[in-house]
Amino acid sequence: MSKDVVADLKRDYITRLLAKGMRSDGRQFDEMRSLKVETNYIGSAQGSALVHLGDTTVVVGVKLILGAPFPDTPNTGVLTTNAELIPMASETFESGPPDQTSIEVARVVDRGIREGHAVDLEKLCLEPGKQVWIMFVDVHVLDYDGNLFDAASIGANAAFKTAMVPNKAAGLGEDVPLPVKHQPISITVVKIDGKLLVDPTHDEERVADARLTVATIETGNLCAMQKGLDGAFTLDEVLKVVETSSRIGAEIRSKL
Amino acid sequence: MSKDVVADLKRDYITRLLAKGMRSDGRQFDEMRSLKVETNYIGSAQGSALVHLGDTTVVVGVKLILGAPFPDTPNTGVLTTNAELIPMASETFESGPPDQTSIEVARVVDRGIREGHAVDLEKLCLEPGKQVWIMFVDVHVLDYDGNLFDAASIGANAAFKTAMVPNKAAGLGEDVPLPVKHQPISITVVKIDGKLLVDPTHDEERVADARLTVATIETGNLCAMQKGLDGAFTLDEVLKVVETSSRIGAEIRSKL
Amino acid sequence: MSKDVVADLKRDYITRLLAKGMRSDGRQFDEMRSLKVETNYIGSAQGSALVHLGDTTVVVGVKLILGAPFPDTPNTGVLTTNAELIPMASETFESGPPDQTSIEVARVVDRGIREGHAVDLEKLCLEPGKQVWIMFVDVHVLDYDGNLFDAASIGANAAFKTAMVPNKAAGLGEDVPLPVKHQPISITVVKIDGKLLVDPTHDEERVADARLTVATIETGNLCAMQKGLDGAFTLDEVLKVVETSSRIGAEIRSKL
Amino acid sequence: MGGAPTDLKLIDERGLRLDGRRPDEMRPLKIEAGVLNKADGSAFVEWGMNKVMAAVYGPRECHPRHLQNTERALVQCHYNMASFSVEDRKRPGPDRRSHEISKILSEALTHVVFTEYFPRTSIDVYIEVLQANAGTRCAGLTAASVALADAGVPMRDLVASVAAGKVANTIVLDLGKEEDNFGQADIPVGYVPRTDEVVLLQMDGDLTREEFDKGLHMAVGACKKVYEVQRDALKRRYSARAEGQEEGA
Amino acid sequence: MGGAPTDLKLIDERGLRLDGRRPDEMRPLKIEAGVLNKADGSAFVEWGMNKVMAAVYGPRECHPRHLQNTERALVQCHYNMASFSVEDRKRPGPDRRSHEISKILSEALTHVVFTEYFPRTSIDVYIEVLQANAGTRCAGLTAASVALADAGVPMRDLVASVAAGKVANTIVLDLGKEEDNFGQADIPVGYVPRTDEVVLLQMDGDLTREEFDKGLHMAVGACKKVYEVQRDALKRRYSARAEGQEEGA
Amino acid sequence: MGGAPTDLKLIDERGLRLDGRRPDEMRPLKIEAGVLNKADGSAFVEWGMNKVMAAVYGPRECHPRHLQNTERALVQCHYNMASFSVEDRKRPGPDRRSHEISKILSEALTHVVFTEYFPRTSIDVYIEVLQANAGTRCAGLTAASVALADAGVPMRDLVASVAAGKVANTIVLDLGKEEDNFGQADIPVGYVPRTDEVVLLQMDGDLTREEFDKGLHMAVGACKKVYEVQRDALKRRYSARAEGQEEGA
Repeated sequence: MSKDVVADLKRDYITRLLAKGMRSDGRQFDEMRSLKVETNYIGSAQGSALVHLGDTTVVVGVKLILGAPFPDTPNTGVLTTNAELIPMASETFESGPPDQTSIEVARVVDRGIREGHAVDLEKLCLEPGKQVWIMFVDVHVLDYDGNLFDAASIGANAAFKTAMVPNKAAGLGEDVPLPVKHQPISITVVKIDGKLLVDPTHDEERVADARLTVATIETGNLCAMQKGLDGAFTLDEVLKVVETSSRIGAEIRSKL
Repeated sequence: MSKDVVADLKRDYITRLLAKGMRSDGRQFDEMRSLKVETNYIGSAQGSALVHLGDTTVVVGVKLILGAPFPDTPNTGVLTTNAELIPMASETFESGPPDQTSIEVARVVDRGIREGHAVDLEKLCLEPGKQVWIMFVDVHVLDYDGNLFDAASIGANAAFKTAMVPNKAAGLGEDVPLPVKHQPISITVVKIDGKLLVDPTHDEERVADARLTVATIETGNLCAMQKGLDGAFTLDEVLKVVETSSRIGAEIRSKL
Repeated sequence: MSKDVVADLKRDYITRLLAKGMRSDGRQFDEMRSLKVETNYIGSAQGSALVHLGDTTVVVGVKLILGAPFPDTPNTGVLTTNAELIPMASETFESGPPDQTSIEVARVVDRGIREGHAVDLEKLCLEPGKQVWIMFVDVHVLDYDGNLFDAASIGANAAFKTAMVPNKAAGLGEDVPLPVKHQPISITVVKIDGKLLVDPTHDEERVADARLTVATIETGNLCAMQKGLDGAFTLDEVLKVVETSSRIGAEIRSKL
Repeated sequence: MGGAPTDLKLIDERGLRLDGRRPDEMRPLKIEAGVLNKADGSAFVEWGMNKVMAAVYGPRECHPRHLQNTERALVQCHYNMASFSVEDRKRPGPDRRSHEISKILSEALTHVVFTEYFPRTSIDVYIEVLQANAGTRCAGLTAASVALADAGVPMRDLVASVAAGKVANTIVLDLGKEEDNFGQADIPVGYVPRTDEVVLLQMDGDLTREEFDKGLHMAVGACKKVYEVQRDALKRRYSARAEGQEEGA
Repeated sequence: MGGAPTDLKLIDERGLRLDGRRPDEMRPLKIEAGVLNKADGSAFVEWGMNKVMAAVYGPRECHPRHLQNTERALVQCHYNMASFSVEDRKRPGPDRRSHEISKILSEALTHVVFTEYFPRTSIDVYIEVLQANAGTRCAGLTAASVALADAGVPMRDLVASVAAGKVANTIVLDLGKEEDNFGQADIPVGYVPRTDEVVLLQMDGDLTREEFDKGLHMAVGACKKVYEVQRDALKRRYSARAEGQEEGA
Repeated sequence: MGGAPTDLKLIDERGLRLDGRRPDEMRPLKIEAGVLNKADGSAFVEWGMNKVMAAVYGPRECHPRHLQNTERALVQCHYNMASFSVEDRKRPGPDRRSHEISKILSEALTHVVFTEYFPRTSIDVYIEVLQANAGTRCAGLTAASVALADAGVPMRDLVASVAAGKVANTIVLDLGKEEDNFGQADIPVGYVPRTDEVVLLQMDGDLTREEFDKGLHMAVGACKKVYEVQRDALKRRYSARAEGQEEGA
């Protein structure tokens, strides 16, 4: 059977269930999959988390390296986010330089962290214009069953909470906790046949019409958003997704 | 119809006209297409020109950035020329890193500017061995109907004439005009069926046997030359092309 | 005939000869091909050698450039080895960035030189932590008939013996000979049908089951080893190869 | 929303912005369709100090083959900034930002193209930013829609695009460069007027849900104005063509 | 064997190593098979402070086609270090060292896979080093063998792998990080217990032939212990599966 | 023509050049054909202090396929400088200069090869500069012609190549390294003696039309001498082969 036929059958199956108000794994439309987070998973990183979101597994590693700030922001540390969608994790990932999908994941995760001020980058400045901490957030996907945005966003926040600034190794005194400021959690919703489903599996992503990721912080304020896929949302749907994502984001945040 | 068949028909058509002394767009053999130049087209560049040469359109942008000189030329600014033959401009251009064609265009334009001393690079030195202006000449091709060499060469010279050295933004006093020295204009001739045609269209380039580009300055002296394509010139033809290119280059120069 | 069929025929021919104790070029199993080495072949390099090992030809060029040491080895010069398996040398080499084969050649040659202390890198330090000589060993393969490891290893050692440190051009006094310490020579053995053959030709490499390269120094000590290809060695075979390679390595060393 | 604090007063005491605009006022927008000779369709957009060219080739054979979809055309958008388009020279070629923008613009345009009419083909949309001054992805999407129509590609509707944002605690329309650099939030929106649908939506910064609601509606309202300018450009293009044909006849 | 001299006493007066091990003692090794959902087979190895994941896909169609072998499957191993796996952040993507390791691991695994059963296909083995602390190529080869078995790929036997080495003039087993950095030699060995064959062998440093002989035999002896841990992991995996099937039944 | 002014006297009071040559005198040229075993044809050129190797493979199947020409062979020249061929070490791999030279040499050679005899094939010409001392493109083109003939590729004629130039206001032949660095103009010429045609021509520097005319004719005249050396090399190669065959018989 060709890929297209398989996709059609999958779509039929999923939408028929949705019409009855059901998802193929038995979840409610607005229900996340089971979430397990193990922090300090990687000893060679300053902060890290192993995240299992359903059958999706990612490792997020945070490393801090001394370096120079950007000329236009001499007083702030540098944040760099990278996502490796390695072929280990899925038949659909290919080796080679980052493709548009992994770039989008990295940039959306980066935007949530940065705009939600997860880390107080100003406190990562050691000498204005000269020396700052460069913070690398590396997302390594080991097992891919959909919704990398949220798994990575959760993992990054969990890693930040337990990360240490390695002052000692740099001869700068004692290690101190990373200056965490906010906890921007992103929640992703897809639209299939007019239904809005939280935390899509890979199969759901494949048949989805549109996707919207919304990151919020503790205040309930929005800090980042990304619409994806070939479909569209009505304005009402957008606002409904924003409401749902904010609510579920708060629940997740309370558990971290 | 295969590409080769189309090329054969096109060649037949063009050569049959040439035999009657005619070009497909009605021009004389030694006639340039209509030329329109708009300078200061790009506000974010220190100098720029939009050039329409017939149906060929290029934008040339000149930017000056502070940097270090090459160790073996501590007293002169640095000139870097780049050509982007983007797929917007033609079905025959592909995306990706520069191919041999765009490299040749960039290098031939660069050679004309450099050897013809269009800009007095020594005046772009601020502190010998330490700090100079690095001048980037970027040729961006928007619409491609042949003869990029000349369109880009004309555009670069036009851009130089109106470019300003951005001293102010660098805290080095007032902006001053770019130190223009000569105006090396390149004129390109192709040979089809033994005929020599100035300023070829893309169709003419495609059926041409050989190509010769000659750049001259105000004194009538030659500063750069490049033969291309799979065919050959006799010595007499070379000298005839040199004569024609010098003459037409002078006409173009007088109009800039 | 398909490649596979040709390979099968070649294998048949080679193994049938081996069963009779013969190699297709008449050599003994433990016999190297004729070796010719011309040093100081490249005037633009500080040391160089043209090596003919049978029908395999490589040029090894050694260049010394001033630069900074690695932070974790502030007192030693830097050694960088590169191999270019250019398509000139064989139909089986492709152009483009180094593939796994050329990377393996470079790294195995490098390991021999480095671990065998061919050059006293500490004597290439000029100012600890600041300035050292960076030694580039470039292996350029012109004609490929197998066993690059040994041809390159021999060439590197020959080049070192005649290389000069270019103090004069750097304003550091007189040129002096490169501080050579040991002469680590690698000898490669392949296993075909249970037979162990020294210095394989390209045809022998193609039908070989396994390959083992052993580098030794004057003391008889081992400094580097690399097993390759899809086959295996018994422990006895490994020890036999080590013995053979040590013996032949010593013979080669005495001739350089 | 890099947002280093500055003395810059992004909104003055009269409630006007740095360039004198009211909060809900767009920068001047000019669109011209059919400006290139070689492309199947093209459009040039001048929007404030942005200059953006869009060109369309296709539907045409899809390379490489393994990307072909047997049921529909692939809309492949390529967003690129000319090296001289920004203050500091940009290295030629796509960076990570360009790749992301290309992806979301491709998705937004796919929604309005009748891709099912042209299975196995590619419709290539090239967007070249010649001069950049905030809002280039919206300008590019707006230009690309017109270029697709100019190329005669069958579409459900045009996509119109503009951003809302927040500066000095005020929700404003169509951020300028300083507002983008020192403002509090940016919400680029791509909108399909005929179906009342959002096909492009991003946000970054800090917004209450009420502010986002207001910004989204402000952007959508402005998209309808952008849409008028797009349609005008196409009308001018068609009448020019018609004249050309009459002259030719 | 970068080996700058140090005050580090790699072996103390009692003959014990930095981490208290005897010369012929391996670091603690744990293997778990079948840890990933998407891969056809997988294994996770914790070996001292190393964490290495291996996953197998295939036999599956071989891309690009010109790599296809009409007579057998291609075993393609891809060794990669996560950027956070080492002290200094590693740039993502393969470097020259990774390429070399991928090559020799592919060769070692090819020997034990019945590649002739699956002409024209590719069996892709991905090895991801999540935390590195000396010995990752041996850990990766050990994990890859288990992952191949977990994927149901027919094999002559498993490859077990461990390194011997020389520190403070003593032949020791399974070098730790400081021993690797400041020791005198390293001999990574890959071994097939059932056929008593060596499929991976490298060496660097300075060894007499006697020392090498001793190290090789020490490594081979330890490979047999690694092999037991591999088999235990697979047994646990099969019984877990069997239970799952009974439960499912 | 980088041309920083120097105290260097490029032409002395006797009218002789730095290396003692007269203005119209070439550096010593030696050519040997058939020097490589694996290539279908090869030639080695020592020209002054230049050492340049050329090798030819083909006509053979053209990869990638989309480059194939259904009516003729593709002559693909690959000019490359060894990293140790110049004073400062050159990074391995082609740079922009190499790409340009490869292009113009391919075009020059295409003119003399009977490409129409071998549709769909590729004739690959590899030029490796082992030691560079000004004039490597001419040396490479000269070597490539001989290598093509050695490979038995049917040709209209050989291309001979040499540069003229201008130093110290004098038109001279075959610039050496200092003359190239500090001279006033360089005119590399590729010439086909039998048809009296120019297939390679570049120029940079500053020349009156009269000077160019003189330089062009000087170069063409010298190409005829280069041609003799090329033919001698091939004659020696053929007689060596013939002897080899007799011996073999």
